[in-house]
Amino acid sequence: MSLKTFAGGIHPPDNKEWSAHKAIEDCPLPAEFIVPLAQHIGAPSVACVEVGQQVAKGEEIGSAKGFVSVPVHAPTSGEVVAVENRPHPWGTLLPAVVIKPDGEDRWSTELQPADPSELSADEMIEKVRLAGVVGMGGAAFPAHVKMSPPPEKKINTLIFNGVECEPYLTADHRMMLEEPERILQGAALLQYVLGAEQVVIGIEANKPDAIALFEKHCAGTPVEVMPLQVKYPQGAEKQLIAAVTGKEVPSGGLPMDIGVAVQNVSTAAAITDAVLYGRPLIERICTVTGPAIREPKNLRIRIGTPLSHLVEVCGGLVEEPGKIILGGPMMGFTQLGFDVPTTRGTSGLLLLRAEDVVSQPESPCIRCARCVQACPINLLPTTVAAYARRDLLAEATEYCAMDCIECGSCSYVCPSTIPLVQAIRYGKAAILAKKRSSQVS
Amino acid sequence: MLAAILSLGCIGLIAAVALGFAAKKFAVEVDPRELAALEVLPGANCGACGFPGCGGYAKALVAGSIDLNQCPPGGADTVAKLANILGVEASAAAREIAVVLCQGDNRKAQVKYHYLGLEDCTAAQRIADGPKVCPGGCVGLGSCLRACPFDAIEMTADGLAVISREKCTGCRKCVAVCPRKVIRMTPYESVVHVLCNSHDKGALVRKYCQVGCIGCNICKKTIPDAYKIENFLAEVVYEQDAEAAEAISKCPTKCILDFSVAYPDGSAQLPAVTDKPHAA
Amino acid sequence: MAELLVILVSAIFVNNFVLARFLGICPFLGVSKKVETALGMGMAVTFVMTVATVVTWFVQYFVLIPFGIEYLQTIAFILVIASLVQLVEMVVQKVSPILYQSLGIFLPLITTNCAVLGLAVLSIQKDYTFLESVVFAIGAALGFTLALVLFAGLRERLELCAVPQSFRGTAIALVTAGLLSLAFMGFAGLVKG
Amino acid sequence: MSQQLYLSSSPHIHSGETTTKVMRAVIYSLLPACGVAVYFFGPSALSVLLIATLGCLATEVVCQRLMGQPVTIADGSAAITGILLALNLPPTSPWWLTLFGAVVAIAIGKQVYGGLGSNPFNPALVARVVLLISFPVQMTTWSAPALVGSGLDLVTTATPLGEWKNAVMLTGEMPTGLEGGLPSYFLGTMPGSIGEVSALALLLGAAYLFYRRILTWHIPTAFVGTVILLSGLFWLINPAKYPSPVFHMVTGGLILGAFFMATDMVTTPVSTRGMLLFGVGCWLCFISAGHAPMCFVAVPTL
Repeated sequence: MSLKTFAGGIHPPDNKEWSAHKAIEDCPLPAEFIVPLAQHIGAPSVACVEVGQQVAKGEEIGSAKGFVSVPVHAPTSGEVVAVENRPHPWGTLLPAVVIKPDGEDRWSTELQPADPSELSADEMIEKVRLAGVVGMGGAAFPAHVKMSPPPEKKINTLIFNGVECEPYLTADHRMMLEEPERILQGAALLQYVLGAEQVVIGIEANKPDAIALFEKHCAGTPVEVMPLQVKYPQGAEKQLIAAVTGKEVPSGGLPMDIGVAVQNVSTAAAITDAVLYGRPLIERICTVTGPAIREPKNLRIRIGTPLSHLVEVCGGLVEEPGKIILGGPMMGFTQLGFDVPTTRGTSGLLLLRAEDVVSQPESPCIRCARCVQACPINLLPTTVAAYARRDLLAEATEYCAMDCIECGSCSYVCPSTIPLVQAIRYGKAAILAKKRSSQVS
Repeated sequence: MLAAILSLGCIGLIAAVALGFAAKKFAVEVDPRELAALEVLPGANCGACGFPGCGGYAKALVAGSIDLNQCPPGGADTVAKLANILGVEASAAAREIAVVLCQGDNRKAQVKYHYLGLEDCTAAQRIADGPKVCPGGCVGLGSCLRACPFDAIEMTADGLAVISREKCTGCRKCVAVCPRKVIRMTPYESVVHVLCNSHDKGALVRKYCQVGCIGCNICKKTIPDAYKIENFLAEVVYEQDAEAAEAISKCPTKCILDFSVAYPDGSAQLPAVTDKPHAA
Repeated sequence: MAELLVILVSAIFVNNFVLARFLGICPFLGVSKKVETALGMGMAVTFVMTVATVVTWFVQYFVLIPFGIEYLQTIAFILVIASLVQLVEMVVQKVSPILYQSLGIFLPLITTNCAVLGLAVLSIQKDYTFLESVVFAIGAALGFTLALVLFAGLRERLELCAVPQSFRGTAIALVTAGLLSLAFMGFAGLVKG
Repeated sequence: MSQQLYLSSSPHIHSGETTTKVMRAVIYSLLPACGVAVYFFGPSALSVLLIATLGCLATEVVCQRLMGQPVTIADGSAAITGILLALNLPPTSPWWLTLFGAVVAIAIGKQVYGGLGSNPFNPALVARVVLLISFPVQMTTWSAPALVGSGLDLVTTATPLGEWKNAVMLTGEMPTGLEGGLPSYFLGTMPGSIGEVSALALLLGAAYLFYRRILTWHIPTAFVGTVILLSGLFWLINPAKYPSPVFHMVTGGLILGAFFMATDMVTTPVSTRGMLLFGVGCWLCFISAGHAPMCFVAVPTL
């Protein structure tokens, strides 16, 4: 049987055997939570608590600013000990609320369960927004924005992303195995809100247990389970759409332009919590893995748990890590240290040893065209990168630099180890900056 | 013979009449500045500017879509004349050159991580604010060097950009490209500079850099006119820096330097470039 | 018909004006930095070459030969071509500013270009009929355009290459032009004659 | 943290493929052809191979030293140029011709442009063209292969393609029996340049490159496809005058050209569309040049 997939892409070793068989464990509370106020794409939220204030679990501690923004909530009950700049996964110091847990883990009394049959679609979207639900695959785009497309854009197909194509990560996989009901309830809610006719859950063929389980659960429901060929970056929105529907999102367009919406399976679960129980997004599943950690695990963590605590829970380090990566190895961010907290988008903590770090010097491009074959969106990465590096922004734009999804496939295959994605990313930032400055003047 | 003269004369006459007629009949208003600019340009139509000929370049100049310095054959003279014609600020002002206000190379300034990837300061700056602890100092990946059209910038072995006083033409390309804004335009006559760009408090600066300004005020106390201190960072007041050099020996972190004596890389001042053939 | 085809193909490839006859090197090196401008230049040259050939053919057979003054050919041709191009330029500038934008700016550059003059002289030398002359002119111009665009493409790529300092610019352009010319010599076997 | 961490932009893992590995694979793929050539042409072919390869390596070292750049002969690209150049030469090439070709290939074809990755033309083909134009006699003196140790000297002869061309020019008819030699030509008794001798050996090497995913189907398919299509057309029209596509396939260095010369990574387009177009374009150069194509005019903008 030939499974569906998209054009281009790569096959990195998936390394999921480190943690795929480990059941989800609840991570104990750390001594201190650092909850960053910027955890999503869009305007960061603003602290609405003061130092010394007692907060309950789930209470709002940062309020949203603008439409593409969501509030931030206390991960447990305790005292606010500081509102200050702290190291953030993005690499800089950014405002965060620091909470010292009181150990009671007491829920806020304001959070009430609701009966979905009595809620309108708009009320559900509002609940999702208030709960601070964001895309949990990594991009952390506010979910309520995706749930409220403009009326002229009709969503026909709703796709749930159970692909988890990043090597090493198994968080979504474990969630699908252990909490299928939560995911499917969320799927039903989303289908109701968007009015989609077709609902598909895309799962890569390297998770046969999850596929079997969902096929069992979805029998007799409108939800279709679609096994997909194993290939990176199938979990990227546009690639998943191409794999499932065969349709291509136009350059510069959004999935809704072709009547498709995509949500991660963990996001669906978070939506269930938000709508049915009124619970905000304060915890998620996170894979702690890599050759430098003693005991790889899938943990249910609270948002704001410092990385040092995760390392401790997983039995400590085998040796000093060479690289600390939040997220997967293809698109994750390297960290300066373990004092950084987890955020809503943290799907994994990957610790590589110094010997695992790719440190080959760059050599000249030999135009072997591997990057072109690997590129899932059919760009000429070597050309775009070359233009970007020389600040030839007009040429880079002409070669569709702005369409790059930064999946890293090109850099992965490049025999000359040219930092192609980084160069394109640099070019994209420069193009945006130029556009902005020309709009101002 | 006569036939030759006559027939060639006739052809010439016809051509002349036709051209003359066309010149009247099909006259098109041309910006006088464009004609003047064309007049000044060398007229070699060499295409070095990227336009098909001097006419195209002149047109672009008047439209303001291109810099004045795109004509290598014309040289500095042409640029001056063009500036005159186009009413752009003539570079009659005092000569300014760019200076990297930092001495914190990889040995003197603390590095917080090993950077791997694109050799570019802006790209590195995007990863945890650059590999050095100091938020203001030279990133050291040579973006300015690559931006410099005059080969005036060198990177020292320890990763610090140093700009040659003689080769710098003051084009400001490096200033534009530096993500740290550590490159500053200074009067050519001023040779004494405070080579630090960190506004952090003294104690913090001491932690991450051996040669950073700690804002101790000693230089200002020594020569009050020549220095000013803002936000824990001393700066030379270039308008009145005649005696600035006297404070050099007093500076506890040795972050004031006299470029007429030595360069930040430790080399003696490079000899003036008179012995090298200069590309005119 | 086959005759004309041979003339056309040989003018484009075998006796390419730039790469085999080495005529019109000035615009070849000057206007080959970008493919777009190269194409514009190519179009301008195509136009001028065709028109110039037509006019000089008439001048040759209806003026120079009847009066027995063929020895004045060069002067007469230069005169005619130069004024013709000037005339066309003026007309185009007035009548169609858009066309002038894309084509006109190249015209002054080739008023007295050796490729244009060479073409006119060659087609007389070869005793071409009027139709043959025109085909020859079009072929030569297409060949010129082909060489120019190819070369511009190569130079665009060279922009992205780490060419050693001392070879940058004209030096490497000339080396490349030489190699391209060698490549075109390979076409010599394509058409006999 | 006792040791310093590495920070970088994503991705943080790599396929492990390196330029050197790619180049080495290309060298391996050329070995069968070299072996067969040495087997049939004897020591003269071996010496051409050695001189060309060593000449290229030496030139690369000298150039890079002169320009004050790090010497990178270990990446194998200069060796490939040398081997490809040798495969394009007649086995009887005098040593000075080969050496001159090697110097031209590396110095003018490659280093002047900034070394590996920057050259717009395939260096081996640059050298070939320069040699062909400078020394036409030496470059077109072909000899029939003779088994090593058979005691026979190499005999000067015409290539099958040349034979056909001459015959057609003289009589307008294809010489009879020309196609009879095809099976043995395929295996390795083709008179011609060192690399042309055995289509089979070349195909073996190409198969290895396909397996390593260094070669993609685009350029060879477009190139060979165009040749088959057009020669087939002529053959159908007049089989008496034009040889069958198989003849073209086996003789005349089409395999060498399509699989090894035209596919030189550095000088070919990177996009699929560009590659297909390039392959078709190669055909033009192929028919004009007669044998091993001079298709080194890259279509650069695609």
